[in-house]
Order: sequence, then C-alpha cells, then structure tokens
Amino acid sequence: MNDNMPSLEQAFQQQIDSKCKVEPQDWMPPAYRQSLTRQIAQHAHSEYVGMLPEAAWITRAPTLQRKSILLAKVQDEAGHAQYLYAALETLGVGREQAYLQLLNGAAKYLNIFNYPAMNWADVGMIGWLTDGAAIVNQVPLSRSSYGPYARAMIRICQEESFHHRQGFDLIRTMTEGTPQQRQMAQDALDRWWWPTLMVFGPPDADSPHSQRSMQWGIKLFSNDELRQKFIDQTVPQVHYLGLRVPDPCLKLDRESGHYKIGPIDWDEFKRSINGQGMCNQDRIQARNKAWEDGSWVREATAAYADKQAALKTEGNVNV
Amino acid sequence: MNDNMPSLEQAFQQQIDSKCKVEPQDWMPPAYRQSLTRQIAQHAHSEYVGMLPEAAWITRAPTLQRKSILLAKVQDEAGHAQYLYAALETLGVGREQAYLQLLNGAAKYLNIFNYPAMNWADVGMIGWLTDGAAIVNQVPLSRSSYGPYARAMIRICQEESFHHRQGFDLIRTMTEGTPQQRQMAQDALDRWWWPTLMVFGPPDADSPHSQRSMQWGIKLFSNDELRQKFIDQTVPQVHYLGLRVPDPCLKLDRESGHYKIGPIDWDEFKRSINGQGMCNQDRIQARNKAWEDGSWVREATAAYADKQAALKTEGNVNV
Amino acid sequence: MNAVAESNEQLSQYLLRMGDNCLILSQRLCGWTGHGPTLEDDLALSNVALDLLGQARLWLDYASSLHPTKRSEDALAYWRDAHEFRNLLLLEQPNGNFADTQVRQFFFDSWHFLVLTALSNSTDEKVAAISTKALKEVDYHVRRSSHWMLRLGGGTELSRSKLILALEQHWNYVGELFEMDELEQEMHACGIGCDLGALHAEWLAYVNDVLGKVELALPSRTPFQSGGKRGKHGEHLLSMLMEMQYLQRVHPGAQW
Amino acid sequence: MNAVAESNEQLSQYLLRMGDNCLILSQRLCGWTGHGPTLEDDLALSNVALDLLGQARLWLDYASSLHPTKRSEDALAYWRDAHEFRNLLLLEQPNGNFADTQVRQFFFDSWHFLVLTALSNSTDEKVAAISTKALKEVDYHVRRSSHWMLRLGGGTELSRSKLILALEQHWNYVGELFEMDELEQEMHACGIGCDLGALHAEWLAYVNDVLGKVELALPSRTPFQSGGKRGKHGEHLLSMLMEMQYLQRVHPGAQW
Repeated sequence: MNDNMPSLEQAFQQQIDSKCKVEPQDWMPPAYRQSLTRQIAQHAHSEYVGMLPEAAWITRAPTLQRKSILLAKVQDEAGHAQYLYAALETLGVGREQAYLQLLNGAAKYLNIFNYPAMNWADVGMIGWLTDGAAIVNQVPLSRSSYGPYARAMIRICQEESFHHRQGFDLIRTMTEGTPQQRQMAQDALDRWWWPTLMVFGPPDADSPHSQRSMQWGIKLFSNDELRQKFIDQTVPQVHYLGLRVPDPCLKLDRESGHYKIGPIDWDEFKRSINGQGMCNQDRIQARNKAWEDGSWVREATAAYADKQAALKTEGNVNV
Repeated sequence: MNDNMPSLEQAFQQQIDSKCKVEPQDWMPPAYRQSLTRQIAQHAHSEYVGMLPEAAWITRAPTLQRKSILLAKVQDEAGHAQYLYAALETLGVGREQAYLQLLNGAAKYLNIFNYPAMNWADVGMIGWLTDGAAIVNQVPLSRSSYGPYARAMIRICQEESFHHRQGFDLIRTMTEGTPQQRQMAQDALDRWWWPTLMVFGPPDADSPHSQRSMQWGIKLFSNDELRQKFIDQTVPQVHYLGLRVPDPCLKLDRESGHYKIGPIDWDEFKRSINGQGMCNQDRIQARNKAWEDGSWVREATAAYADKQAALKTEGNVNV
Repeated sequence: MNAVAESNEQLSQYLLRMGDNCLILSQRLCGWTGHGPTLEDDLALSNVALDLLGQARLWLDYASSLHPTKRSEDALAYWRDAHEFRNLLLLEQPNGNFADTQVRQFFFDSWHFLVLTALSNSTDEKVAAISTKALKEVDYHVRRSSHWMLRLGGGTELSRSKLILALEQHWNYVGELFEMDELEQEMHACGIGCDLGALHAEWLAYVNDVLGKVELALPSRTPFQSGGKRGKHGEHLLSMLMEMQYLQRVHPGAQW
Repeated sequence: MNAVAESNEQLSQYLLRMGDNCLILSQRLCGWTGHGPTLEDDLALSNVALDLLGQARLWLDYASSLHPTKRSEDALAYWRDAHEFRNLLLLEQPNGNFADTQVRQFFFDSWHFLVLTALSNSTDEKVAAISTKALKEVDYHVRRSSHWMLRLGGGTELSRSKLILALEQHWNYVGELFEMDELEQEMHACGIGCDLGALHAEWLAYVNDVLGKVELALPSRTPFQSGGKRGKHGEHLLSMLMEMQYLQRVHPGAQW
C-alpha cells in the first residue's frame, strides 16, 4: 500500500496540472485536505463574523433604499457562509464542528472584521474596499483545484462584485454631499485603507504555506501580487472621488505602472490576528451570545423533528 | 379583653382628634393599620416604579445641566421609596414582602406611571404636573396621624417642590424655544393633563374608603377638593406659558373663582388601573427584570455578610 | 379642502397604516440579522424583513404621491415623529426572545394574509396591485411563522413554556388588528379598504387550528391594547425611531 | 500658533481626557438608574454617576474656557464625534452584568484616586482645585467598588465566577491607564500633569491587595487595548453617543 502512495500523489498532481477539478470522492493528500479545510473554514467564518459590523448599521441606514441594499447584502454574506460551510462538509468537517472552533477562539477569520464600523461611510468602505479586496483574492479561487470550493467561489464572486459597486456608489454619494459627509468618508477611508491592504496576508517572504498551496492550485497568485493588483485598481478610484489615500509615501511608479505604497505596520496585523484587535472580543462574544441564546430553539427544532419522524413511522406501521 | 376594645378605639380616636401622632408602638385599630399599610405601600411602589419613565431620559438629556438635575431627581425618588418602605416596616410589613406584591401584580402604584414618556418635554410634565399633583396630595399628608408617615412626607414634600419648579423651568425653556420645542411641550401637555387630574383618585361620590380615612386623619381633604386645588393652581401656569389646556370645556367660574373642567374619562382610568394601560406590562417587567438580574448580587451580599459575621465570632472566640 | 383632496388625504392615511406596519416590523426584524439561532433562521428572518421593507416602500411611495407636496418615502419614514406613525402596537413590541418574535410574526402574518387577500380585490387599482404582489410573499411568511408555532409548541418543554408566555404577552395587542374605526369604515364603504371585523372569525379559526395542533389555545381574555393606528404609541417605538432616524435628522437635506 | 495658544491647546487636550473619562463613565452608570439589584445599590450607582458628571462638567468647563472660541461644556459633550473623545477605552465598555460594572469601576476608581491625588499638587491652580474637590468623592467611590470585589469574590460561587470573568474581560483595557504619551509627558514636565507610569506600582499593589483578600489575582497577560486617549474608540462608544447627543443634534441651536 505504501508503494502506491507516490503514484497516488503523482496522479493527484497530474489531475491538478491538467486543470481537472478534485472532487470530494477523489483521493487527496492529507496535507492538501488539511490546507483546504483551514482555508475554507477561515473563509466561511469570515463571512459569518463579517455580517456583524455591517448588520449593526441596517437599523440606522439613512434611506429605505440603502437599508434595503444593506439588508440584502448582509443576507448574501449569510448565504456565502452557507455555501462555504457546505463546501467544508464535503471535506468531512461538519458545520457545528467548525463553528465551535470559531466560538472557542481556535479558528481564525479575516482580521479586518475586528475593526469597528464607526460611521455610515464605513458601510461603504466595507463594500468598496473589503469586498473589492475579496474579489481580487477570490476571482482566482473560482479556478481553485477543489471543485466544491471553486463552484462556491463563482457564485460568491458574482455577488461580491455587486457589493463592491454598491459600496463605491454609497461613498460616491457621500463625497458629493455635505462637508460633513465628505469628512465621514475620508475618516472611514483613513481607518479602512491599511487594514484592507493587510487582507492579502503577510508579504510573500513571510508566507510559509504559499509555495505548496500554489503548486496544489489552492492558491493561484502570491499575496503581494494580489495586494498590488488591488492597489493599482483602487488608488485611481480614491482619486476620482477626491479622497486622500492615508499614505504619505504613496506614488505612481511610472516605469512599472504600479503604485508604490509605504510600509505596512505588520506588528499591528499580528497583534490583531492574535486577538488584540479593537473588536475581537466583541465579535466572538456576539457569536457566542447568538449561539447560546439560540440553543433552546435548535433543541426545540430537533425535538419536534424527532417527534414528527416517530409519528410518521408509527403512521406507516398502522396503515 | 373584648371589653377593652371600645375604649381602646375611643382612646385612639381621641389621640387622633387631639393631633397627637400615632407611633409604631401604639395600639391601633386593625382597619387603621390595614388602610395605612395599603396607602403607604402604594405610595412607596409609586416612587419606585415612577423612577422608570424618567430614568430612560437621563441618558438622553439635552444638556449636562439638565442631565444632572434629572439624575438627582430620579435619585430623590429612590430615596423617597426608601423612606416609605421604612415607614411601612414600622407597620410590620417588610420591604421584600411588599416588593414581591408589586412584582406579582398584586400591589398597586399610581396609575400615571403607566403612561409612556415620549419626548423630552414629558420629563418636564412629570415634574411640573405629576409632582405638582403629588405636592397638593401630600402636603396635607405631612400632617397625617401616623408619625412615621407624616415625617417621611415632610422630607418628601420639600424635595417634590424642588422637582415641581425644575419641571416648570424645563417646560418654560421649551416654550420659549423653537417651534418644534413648543410643539413638543404642547404634545406632552396634551398627553399628561388628564392622567394627572386622575391622580387625585375617583370622584368623592365613588370613593368608598374616604370617609373613614378622613376620620382617622390618614386623609385630610377629599379627592375632588384636592383636584380642584391643583387645577386652580395649574391652569394659570399653563396660560402663562402660552400653552393650551386640552379641555374644550375648561372655563373660569367667576362666582366661585374656580376653574371648571370637562368630564374626566373614568373608564380609561379604570382600564389602566386594571392593568390595561399602555405601559403596565413594561413597568412590571422592568421591575421584575431588575429583581431577577440582581438576585445573584443580593445572594452574594448576604453570603459575604454571613461569612464575615462567622469570622468575627470565630475571631472573638479565638482571641 | 375639496372632495378630491379630502379623499386623497383619507386614502393616504390608510396607506400609511399598511406601510407603517411593514416598515416597523421590518425594522424590528433587522435586529435579528446576524444574531439568529442558526444561519438558516437568520436568513429566513432577514428575508421576511426584506420583503416587508419592500412592501413598506410601495405603500409609502403611494401614500407620498397623494400628498399635496409629494413627500418622498424617506420623508415619511424618517421625518415623522412617533405620534405620526400609524402602525399596530403589536409590531413595535421589542424582539424579546425567539418565541416572542415568532408569536408577534404569527399573529401579524395570519392577519396580514387575510387583509391582503381582501385588498387584492380593492377598487383602487394600485392598492389591489400592491396587495397582490405582497400576498405572494406573505403566503410564505405565514407558513413559516405557523410552522414555528408547531416547532416551539411541540418541541421541548422549555420551548413550549416560552411560547406560552409569548402568546400571553402579545395577545393584548391583537384587538387592535380587527378594530374598524371611522377611516377603516370609510375605506371599506368606498370599496378601497376591507372589513377588518369580518376577518376576525376566519383569523381566529386559522390561529386556533395551528395552535390546536400542538394543543395550545389563545388566552381567553379580551385583548385590550389599542391606539397605534391613531398614533398612540409606547416608549419602544420611540427608541426604535431614534436609532432609525438618526442620520437623516442629524444631517437634514443631505443625500445618501 | 503662538506659545500661549499652543500650551492652552495642550492643556485643553489634557483636560478633555480627564473630563471625558468622567462623562463617559457617568453616562454608562446612568444606565443602571432604576435597574439596580436593590434600591440601595441603585442609589449608590446613581450617586457615583452624579459625582462623575459633576467632575466632568468642571473639567470640560475649564477645557472650553481655554478654547479660542470658548465652546461651552455642552458643545464639548454633545457636538464632538466619537473620534474626538479622549476617554479611556475601559470606560466606554458596556455595563454588562453587575460584576462587569463593578470591575470597570474598581479598575478606574483605584486609578482615578491616585491620579487625582497627584494632580491635587498640580502647578495649575485650577487643575489642583478640581482634583482636590473630586478626590473627596472618589475616595468614597474606590472604597465602594473595592468592597464589591470582596462581596462578589467572597460571596457565592456564582458571584465569584462572574467576578473572575469580568476581571478577565476588563483587564485588556487597563494598559492604557498607565501609558505616557507625548501629551502626558509634556504635561508632567511642566508640572501640570502627573506621571502615570509612576503610579502603576502603587495601583498594582492596591488592586492586588484587595483581590488578594478574597484569593483572587489579576490575569497575568499584558493588557493590550489602547487608543481611547488618542480618539480610537470602539463601536460601543458610538451607540452611546448616538443616544446621548440625539436631542442636541436634531435641534441645533435650541436652548434646553
């Protein structure tokens, strides 16, 4: 059996290289499964936790139209979490199992959701910047080697690009509004800019798993490549809106055509990833509270379903 | 012993008639004790429940000065509740015993606190009108035949007249303000006027206990007398403020010098008294919630006190 | 006021009642978004919130078109004070626990369904059209909240006891749903509105039927709370509006 | 900016820190009024709230007098946005349960007492006077919240476990209390302010002593949350300010 291993792995790599999707029933190297599980779980949790900062603004949305858009958006995020937890289940990790790891703090989610949403423009920034970053990250993932993940990504990316445009539109409206609105937009940009750039993860030099993930087709571009893509696409939009990128070092490199940015404060990133961000505690508490408050409802649902199933069986026997 | 009863009662009535206060250790007719207990308990509960509609506005007060005044005012009400529960204890009814009757809905409190406080002017109306009515009701009670109650009333009335002036000042400031502020004041007056008139209780003709209570010096003026006194004192203040009394029938009777009002909707009064007011459920729920949420704190306090007492005894024995 | 203006004003008031019901309940339900017992429940509650918000906009938009100054839906939603809202008191009650929310929903959905069924035959074409559209959504709402009565009532002892308490507490607000005041009578007489009183028996039969399946019954006392349709609201509406209207009111005239 | 204006601006920023601490914590405590475990606890918490509100007004009044346009205390309290507030993050944390509230209070009171003691020797007469006045009140506050540590820690198992959890959760915010940034250093150097870092040992000794009496200890990790003094706040402050500032902001220019 051991003799088969190298050839199984070779066959697997061939499957990847020939762009033939890996499906749940296929053999896969344990490390591939493990990497993928971690990645999908983190992605699912990010959608689920990511609902929180925006959800708090649904009840405060300044027009019914915006309220409706935001409500639908947060709903989409719940839907994304559903797809992703389902994709995770195809790898043998149940939703509750994954979820409990989130609740006890063992599992990670995107660090950006540990920043507070402090004004209405933050809702726009989350759509425009955060979802913009997500698209840059995820469009390649819709070509991921793992079938269920790739298919989930296709649906998710379609919706994210919608959110991205809506976020931009929200900010545009504010920048065209009163001086206070403009100031709110700038304030929000100042707070969201750097955390968004960190969404792409540590610099390639410090990203240990990247190489193998790329070989396996789980990751298709490096962190720095994706970050640069996002910057190049977003800076002109910031300028178009008449806002100021909060980076005194930012400049366009005429030769390469890329925007060069100042140094990213990776220490802050690490602090925040390690639970020391402004809202880590609140986010996990909110998730735990919803879970605990809902336990009697889940139990009731299960008990009712059991009784109904029993009745059905009984009925069948009697008839 | 039975033979003594009539003479005890005669002596008691003489004591009352000669304005000599009844004190806790004195003999008193069971019915006197019962009436007084009901009256003081209702009064204590009214202070305690009455904190709620105003307390909700402390965090919303529009200036720090007003916030400070309102906070101190609600504190005074807590203090009044303390005095009154203490007076009740002198009649052999423990605070917790009385309190549990409030929580389970058996005990009554002033119905006016079952109306919602819907805008900042309501805070003023509660001070100006409700506390104004309380003063009219309570100044005579500071001459109540029962010593502890009379003495509590003296302190309470002093503070209430403070609140009354502060409430009037709040409303005056609003009537001198913007059109919206003026409108808020009128809206609040429209809602609080009639409920305040009902504070004095049903018309004398329908007030069964009154006669005996007056004989016993628990009650010193009739409901209608007190109501009229309040109306005569308040209507000119309303006019002074340029507000409108929400009573199309209101007119000054030149002959008697009294203001005559239109008919009071006693059906609404009865509905509300019987638990059907807008906020009855909320008020009792709020009180129950505070009581339940606080139970572990009270238990901790008691347990700690027990342990300390035990330690002290032990210490004394050892030393 | 001439006859057209007066009848427009009446219709507009009637539309506000329909619209405010949807708006206020939707706003309440938004409080669950992100906090439901499961992702699926979260989505389901948000769905209902979104449906109701859409319906609210249709009603308010129509109401505002009848107003002499053509106020926008946002002017109606954000610039009226509590006493100008016309929603049923039931709908402004706080979310409470999940049973409270579902009971509020069940009482309302089952009523809403009957009302919209009747109004889809309204002589006012727009009222009929909005009702017909809304009915498809509400058909789903009422199934869903009815199902929750079964699940909670027939689930565990704990869920059953919470459901019973929720039925008790929300029952007080049900009377208002079937009250026919002057405006309702006027609207019914001219064929635009419906006879709420006439729906009571059918509503009662439906609600009793659902609750009966898990051997529960409605409280026997007469529900007594009323006033929302005439603008007499409680403190809960106030704090809800303070949050909802904050941005609009702090930035008057701003575009969002 | 000339030298006087600059030093006024710095002092004003320093005063805002003191004032905002009192204002924000007072506003939080107001949430307990009417809802305490007993009438006496209710009164005690309201008392502390009232004391802190009074202190806030003294600090803010002084701060506003230094401002070129002489903004009023109300302008400072009601018209600054969240990022302009300078309170410690600890103080904007929600009330939570009674243990949470008392731990927040205990950490603050014990620090506040030491700071005011130091500031009562400030070279700025007004700072010294306000501190001396406040100190009398805070002396009572710190006794009271210390006593609650004993009662909750030495009460029942339940109260002890709640207290431990509250200590855990609020500990993260303590680091900021002793941080000396540029402004603090400047103020200390000129004799107006105090050296927060130098107070740390005494604070730690006091807090450990109190908790030690009921065999409790502070968490061992380094507290990491910081930013409030520089205007970096969390979402909790925002919703608090929305409620607090509502009336002022919706009615700009009105007198109350």
